[in-house]
Amino acid sequence: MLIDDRMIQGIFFYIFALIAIVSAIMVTVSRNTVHSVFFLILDFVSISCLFIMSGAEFLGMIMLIVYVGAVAVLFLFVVMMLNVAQQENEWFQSKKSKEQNSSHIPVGFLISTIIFFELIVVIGGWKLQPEIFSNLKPEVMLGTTNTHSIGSVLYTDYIHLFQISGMILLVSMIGAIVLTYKKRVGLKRQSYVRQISREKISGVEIVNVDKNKGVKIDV
Amino acid sequence: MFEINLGHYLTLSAIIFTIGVAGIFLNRKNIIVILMSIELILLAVNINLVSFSVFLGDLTGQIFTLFILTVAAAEAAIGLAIIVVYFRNAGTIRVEEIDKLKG
Amino acid sequence: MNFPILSSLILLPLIGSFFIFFNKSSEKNRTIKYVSIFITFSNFLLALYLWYIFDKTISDFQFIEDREWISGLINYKVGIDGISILFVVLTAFITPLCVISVISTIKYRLKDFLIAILIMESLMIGVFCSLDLVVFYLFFEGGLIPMFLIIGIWGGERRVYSAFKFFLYTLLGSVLMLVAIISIYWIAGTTDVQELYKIGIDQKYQNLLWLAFFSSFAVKTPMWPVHTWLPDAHVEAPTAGSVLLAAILLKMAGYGFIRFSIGLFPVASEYFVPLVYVLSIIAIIYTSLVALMQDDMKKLIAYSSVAHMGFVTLGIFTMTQQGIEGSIIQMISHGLISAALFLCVGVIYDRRHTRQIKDYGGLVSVMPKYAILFMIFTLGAVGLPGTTGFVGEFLILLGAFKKSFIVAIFASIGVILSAAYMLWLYRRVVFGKIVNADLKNIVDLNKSEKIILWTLAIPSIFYGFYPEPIFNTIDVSINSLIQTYNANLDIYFAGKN
Amino acid sequence: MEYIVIFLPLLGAFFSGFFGNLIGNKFSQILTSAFVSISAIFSILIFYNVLTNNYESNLIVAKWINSGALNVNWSIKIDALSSVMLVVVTFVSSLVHIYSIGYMSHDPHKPRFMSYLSLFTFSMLTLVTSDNFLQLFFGWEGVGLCSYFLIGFWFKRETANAAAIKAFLVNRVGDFGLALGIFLIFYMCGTINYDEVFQQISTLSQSELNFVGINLNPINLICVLLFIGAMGKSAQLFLHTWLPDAMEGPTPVSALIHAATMVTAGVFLVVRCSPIYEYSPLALALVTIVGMTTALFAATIALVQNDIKKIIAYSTCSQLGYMFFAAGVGAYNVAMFHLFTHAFFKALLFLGAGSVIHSFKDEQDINLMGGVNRKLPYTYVLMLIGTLALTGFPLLSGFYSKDAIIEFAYLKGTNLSYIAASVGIFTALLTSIYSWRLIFKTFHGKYNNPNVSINEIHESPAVMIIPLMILALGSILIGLIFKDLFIGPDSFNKFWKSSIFLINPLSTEHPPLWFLLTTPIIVTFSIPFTFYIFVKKTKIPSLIAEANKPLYNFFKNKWYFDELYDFIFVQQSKKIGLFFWKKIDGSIIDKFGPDGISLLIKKISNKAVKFQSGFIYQYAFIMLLGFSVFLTILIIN
Amino acid sequence: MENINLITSEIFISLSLMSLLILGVFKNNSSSIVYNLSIFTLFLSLLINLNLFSFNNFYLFNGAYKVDHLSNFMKVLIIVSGIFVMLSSSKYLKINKIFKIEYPILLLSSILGMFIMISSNDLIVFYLGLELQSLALYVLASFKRNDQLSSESGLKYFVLSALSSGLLLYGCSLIYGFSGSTNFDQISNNISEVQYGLTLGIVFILVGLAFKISAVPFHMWAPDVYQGSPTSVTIFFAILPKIAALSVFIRFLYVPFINLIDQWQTIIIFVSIASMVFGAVAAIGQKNLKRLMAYSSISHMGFALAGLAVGTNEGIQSSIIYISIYLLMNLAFFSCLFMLKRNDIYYEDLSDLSGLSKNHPILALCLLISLFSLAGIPPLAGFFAKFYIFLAVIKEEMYFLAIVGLLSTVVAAFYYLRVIKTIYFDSQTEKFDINHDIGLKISLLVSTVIILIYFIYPSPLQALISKIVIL
Repeated sequence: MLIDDRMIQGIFFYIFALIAIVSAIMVTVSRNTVHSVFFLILDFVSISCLFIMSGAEFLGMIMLIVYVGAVAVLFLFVVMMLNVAQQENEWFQSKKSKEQNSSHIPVGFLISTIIFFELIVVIGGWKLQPEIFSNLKPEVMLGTTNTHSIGSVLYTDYIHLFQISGMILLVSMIGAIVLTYKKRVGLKRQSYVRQISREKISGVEIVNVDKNKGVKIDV
Repeated sequence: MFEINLGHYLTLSAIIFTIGVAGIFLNRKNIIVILMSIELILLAVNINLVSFSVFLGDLTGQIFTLFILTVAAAEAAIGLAIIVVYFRNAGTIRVEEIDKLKG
Repeated sequence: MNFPILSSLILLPLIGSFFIFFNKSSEKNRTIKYVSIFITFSNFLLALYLWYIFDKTISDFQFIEDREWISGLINYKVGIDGISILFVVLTAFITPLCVISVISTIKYRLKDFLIAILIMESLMIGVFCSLDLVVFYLFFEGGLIPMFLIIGIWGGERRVYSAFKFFLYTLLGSVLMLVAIISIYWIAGTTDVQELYKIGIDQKYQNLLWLAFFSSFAVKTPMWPVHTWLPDAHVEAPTAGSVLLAAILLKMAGYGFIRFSIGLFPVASEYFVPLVYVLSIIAIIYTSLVALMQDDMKKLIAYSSVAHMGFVTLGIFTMTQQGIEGSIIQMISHGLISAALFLCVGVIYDRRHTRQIKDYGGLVSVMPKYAILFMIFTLGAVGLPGTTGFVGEFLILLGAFKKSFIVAIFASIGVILSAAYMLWLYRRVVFGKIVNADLKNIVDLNKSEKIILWTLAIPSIFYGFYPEPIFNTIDVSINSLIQTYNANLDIYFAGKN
Repeated sequence: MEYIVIFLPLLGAFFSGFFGNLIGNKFSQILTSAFVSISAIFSILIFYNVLTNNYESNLIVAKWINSGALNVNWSIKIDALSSVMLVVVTFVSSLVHIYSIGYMSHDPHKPRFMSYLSLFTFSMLTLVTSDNFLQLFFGWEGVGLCSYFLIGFWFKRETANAAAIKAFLVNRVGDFGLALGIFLIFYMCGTINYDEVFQQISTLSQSELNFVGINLNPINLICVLLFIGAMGKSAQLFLHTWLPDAMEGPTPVSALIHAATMVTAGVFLVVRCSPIYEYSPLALALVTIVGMTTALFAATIALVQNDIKKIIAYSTCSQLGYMFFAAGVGAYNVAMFHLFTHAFFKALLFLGAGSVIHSFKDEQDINLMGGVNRKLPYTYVLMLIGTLALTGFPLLSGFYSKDAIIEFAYLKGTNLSYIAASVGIFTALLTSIYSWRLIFKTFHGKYNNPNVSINEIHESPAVMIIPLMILALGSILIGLIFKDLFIGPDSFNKFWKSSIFLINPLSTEHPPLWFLLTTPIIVTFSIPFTFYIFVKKTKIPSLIAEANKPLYNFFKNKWYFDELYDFIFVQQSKKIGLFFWKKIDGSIIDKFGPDGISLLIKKISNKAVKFQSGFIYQYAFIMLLGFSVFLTILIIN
Repeated sequence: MENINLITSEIFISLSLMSLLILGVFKNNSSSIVYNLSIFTLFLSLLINLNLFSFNNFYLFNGAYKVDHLSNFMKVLIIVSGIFVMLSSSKYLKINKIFKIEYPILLLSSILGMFIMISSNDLIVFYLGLELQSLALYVLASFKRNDQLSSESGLKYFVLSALSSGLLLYGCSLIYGFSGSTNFDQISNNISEVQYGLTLGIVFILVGLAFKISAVPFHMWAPDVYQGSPTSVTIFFAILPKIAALSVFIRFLYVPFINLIDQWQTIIIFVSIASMVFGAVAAIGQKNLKRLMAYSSISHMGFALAGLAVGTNEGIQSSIIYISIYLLMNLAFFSCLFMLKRNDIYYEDLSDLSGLSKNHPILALCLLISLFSLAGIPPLAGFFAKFYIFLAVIKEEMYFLAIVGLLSTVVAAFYYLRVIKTIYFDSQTEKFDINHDIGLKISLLVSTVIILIYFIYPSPLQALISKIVIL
């Protein structure tokens, strides 16, 4: 067989990985922030494909839904709203002074490369340790889907985490509202309470109108 | 080389992580790009966790990823909110101009 | 011990300071004045009573109070022996005088000053009583706070610089001591001084520990070359501050040398004797020469303090009975005399607001009483026989001579120099014609100044002629100290051979 | 009785010093004089007691310093030596007290003056009655202090103040030696009480001592050190510079302190320590050499001085030299005898000079005097007696003592002693010349003073003259009366007993007659000679001076000692002090110590704060930098 | 659930948090009520926690959550400081017009997050707790949303904190990958040999934790954020997250990775020394008091870490004592800062303190005590904090650390003295308001008095903490 499953998997892995890496780079270097966001979305998509490929389908899908559907769109929204898409400077270059560039880019790259190689060294040191497996709980139930097994532990063993994450979301909600919500003056809003509790008697008001003065009806 | 094993995934994650890191401190554009770089870092973490989880046959990693996703979303929301607030006050979100506090 | 007399000595001023703190602060409020005088004076009486009931025939610590403090680690332990009692009495003696001086001279924030002095007294008595290294350190360092404020708030023009220099310098010196104290705790298992005397400290640690303690005491003493804070601090401090500083604060270091350096680290002390000698000699001669050239009175006296304390360190490290007893007497004498000299400067400073020697001259014609007292103290500082200064210096030199001729010779040169700078000072300030017209209207000592100065003059002369009470008190303790010291050395050298 | 002798003067000093204003000038003068006089009477009684009953006692007044092996008491030791000193001190002192009543009549600070005088008397008494070296040292410094006070008594005069300090400091230098000597004694003997020390000396003389890397005989060293002290107090060569300057003080002070009593303390010390000195021929030789050199040297200076008091001061210096070389040749009793007689005639001379000065309204330059022998008859006669006694005119007291010194030096029979004897004779000649020069220039010749008209000159009051008369009587008679007692062949058995110790008894032979006659003849013949050149042909001295200009200036400027000392010690220590202060304290210790460090920390701080640039990317960068450093550390590990 | 009563306080806080939210939304102008009720909530949960004090080593949720003496004590510490923080800052909030219902709710949720952190025995729980508290803090930092400085500080804190938690997560993933578990105890079981992955993971996580307690070199945010945030938030920043992060530090280093102590000890020592020195040095030129306190807290955290670096129970206990006393000192200092108000404007510059002692002697005295205590001068409490640390450090013969630490104390003393100098030696300026509310006064008084009299009998705290035995 010329092309076996593994090889196909390998090829796809490389494709997605390449897309992911390139788009990750593009996220940071694009001149236009909107492009950055798009590259970010592309990144997410390719990674979620990788997830699905490696058997974590649920997470792959969630990634698409949460990240692409919500987070990236949020980014896009903010970028658009603030109208800060177009950048004046390219790459990593500073607008303020050219001297700053001369040192920080090489040094920055150097540091990143160091970190990168150290990570690689470490990862190379990973090996399966048999005693780890002996300690693992048999959580992956054979014959069930990934989603199903996740669901079954999520709502049992990890229910407290679920609750906590709920709290986190609540906090983020409160936070986002308290920070950005502005009560604008002069804006007419709907008041359900008033609408509902309105009674017949108060519906009509009789006003004495002075001559040539008019009536102010805005309440 | 087409044999895909954990190392490949981890390397990919390391690359993305490094890009994210570099994106944060090399960036001279606007703060939203930094935020996106952070998302990249989280993405790298997720790759790590998921691949470990898959290769160890243990679900904890995936659960962890799930919560990281949640938190990342919440974080993004708050972060963007703060950026908006800052923009309202300062009229800019260029990283080079956020230096009122220093010394 | 039924009645915790030492703790009462320590606490009484503290309570007094609380009382004053909660009193209304106003210029007319006389209560705080009376209270502070009353408190310090009764503390003095208490100290005298303590001296009276103190058993002079035994070398052990007496009036020991031992309470759990930091549980399992450190006990609050106080007690006195023949060495400490004198310093306690000295402290209790000087403080009321400071209070009186403050009351009559300080015009603003009197209340705060009184509080500072009272707290200072507590801490200083605590230093001399404590029988635990940590407790000692606590009191030792705590004294920095009130002193810093005293210099800083009521000081002269460069008070900030001086206060900072004083504080940081001494703090820097004593942090190493803290390390050493903690090390001792782990090496010996206790910081109880009495226990430590018994079990001793392993010789291999002694040198480093000694150096750590030395760094603190040397700064506080102060020894050359870490003396430069002292002139600045003295010059800028208000009179009462200088008095406290010179009379008591510096003594803490001398006391520490005797109690800790010699008591705990005999081998190291013996080892470092040359170092101490060299530094002391330099201090004596060097600072005497520097003092000669000063044009600021307080600075001159401050430098002379350095020289006098050089004698003290020299005497302590002779490890002879004469040397150590001489050092103690020298400390007491310096406590009385330098305090008085600073007061003397303070007296004219209050009137003329300058400390420059060249602004004075011929004071004797307008301030005869002042001239007499100033002369007495000048002579005391010179070390004239018949003053305590002589007894101290003589014994120190005698002790030093036993150890090393050269050292004694150099130190004796310091005696000559001290006469030179003190008499020259006196001549320029008091003698001569009145050149400066402003001085013509200067008034002589008022009542409180007279009381203070005479109170200082009388003991410094009395104990110069009849120092027996002092010898009587310290003799047994020092004898046993030296015996233990020599015994330790013998053990060490026996082990070495 | 001893207590009264010692403490009455102190009491007087106390009352007059602290309550002088309260009890009034007159009363304090009378009080102190009375107290000292009583004390003098009692001390004469004691002396008599010693003389007749061989009375000796040692009273312990109180403990003083009691530290370990060192046990020192306040004590009153009476023996022959101290009884002699008691008499000298109290007697002269009482006369000076009385004299001062007159002399200081115009001074506003009389009680203070009297108090000082009494205090001095007290100190001197403690010095001489001590039974240990420490109390001696106390008295030693005590008299130094009183001398300081009294020299600087006229505090408004800058010169007086300078002289006072100089006196104190030079004495301190001497005391430095004395103190070291005491330390060494304690070091060797373990005690500093005379009796105990003296007992151990003979055993010590065998031992050796490593001093500053040199092996020495401890006895020699002790003696030399003690002698340095004596040199300081007795104004011997090298440490003499203070004495002439000390004449800034009131004249009674000069008489009491700088002639009769204090300056002789050095001699007293050497005599007191005769049990030590006897074991140290080396030290004795040194004493002789210094003594004779001083005698000669001071005499040369006295020749050319113009200040009446300075001449007498140098003369004192010179006479002290005599005493020392007497002691140096082993004739301690002769030294004491000269001390005894000298006290009288030198006090007489000083007080007489004081009387002259008083009459001349505080004029001291003898060039501005002259021709007043009629105006001041008593003073003139009294001064004449003093001068005769000083120069050793036969049958006056100076004759007995001074000639005895020269004789004993001769009899000692060593090379050194021969030299000493000849120097003694030559100095006697010089002494005679300058003394008579003084007399002639002051009382004879023309009246030279432009400030005070001759008619204003009048004799001093009786209160000043009477003490002078007593002293003059003493100057005349003392030598004759006490000659046998002090220096007679069996004076040691009869009088001195154990207070003076001799290894080899003094030679009882008589020197040849020519030798005996040399001095009196020289002295006698120098009188007309001097009269001739200073009164008749007044040009001659100046011609001589012109001819030997360098030598004259050398003498005139006191051998340039002051300048030398000033240059070597005073200027240098000031320079060094300034250097230490500004350069080392200021520019090195502070600059590199506290100030330097704090400056450094501030600089670092500014650098550190620069990191805090406010830029997010920089913060992130530093975080990651630190992070990567940690990673690297771990990986390398 | 078997031991659900052990997390009563967490549950109580979350419930009351939500009900307070409802109350606040539906009732107009209910800020005060919500604020007071949340203080009350904290108080109740304090009582609950005190009740739990005797429980030790109880596990919940499959070992993911742990209740022991450490967690109980730290929670009590957090609640107490939370109560005092809230008590002291209400007036400040009112005057700065940020007295909204969200404020106490966010505080509560942050505290809840800290609780979770403290009790966490699992990486995921720990992460979620951390995020919960951080998210609330992001918002709080920029709570004064019309103020550029406040929002800038929020922004900086957010970006850097997100970065640090990214790193931390990466570390978590590595640890998970190399040990196969996220549970601390299991990790400890699974580690058989030293692996780069694990040590690297430790470093990653340490970065995150060090960031939270603002240790050098992860401190960069602290000065800016302290300065820019509203003071009421700064005091919160200065105290609470540090307590939480420190307990996680202890838990994280000493439970799963105690066997790797050789690996991380160097790093902790380095961080500790760097923090002590940098904090001391950099603070010298500061003019803004809040900024100054930021550097001061950096330095203090260096000391707390020094205790952790020792690797013994004494070390841990000394760190805990340190943080407890640190809490008091900061509380005292910031309470004083809240009093620097003139005509409804708060002052926070060093120069504003000039001559304070003449106008407000008592306030000045409190500042004096807290500053000297911060400088570690005996006999104030701050000295004992350092004393315990050095006691532990020297026991292990880490002299270098001890000496560097003490020398940095001297340098640090310099800037504390500078503040004191301004208060006491400089000429006086206008008076400040004296109409402080009772809560502020209480918190100032309590903290100052404890600092002052701590030395009389330091044993109780020590006895309490000596129960905390991790190893």
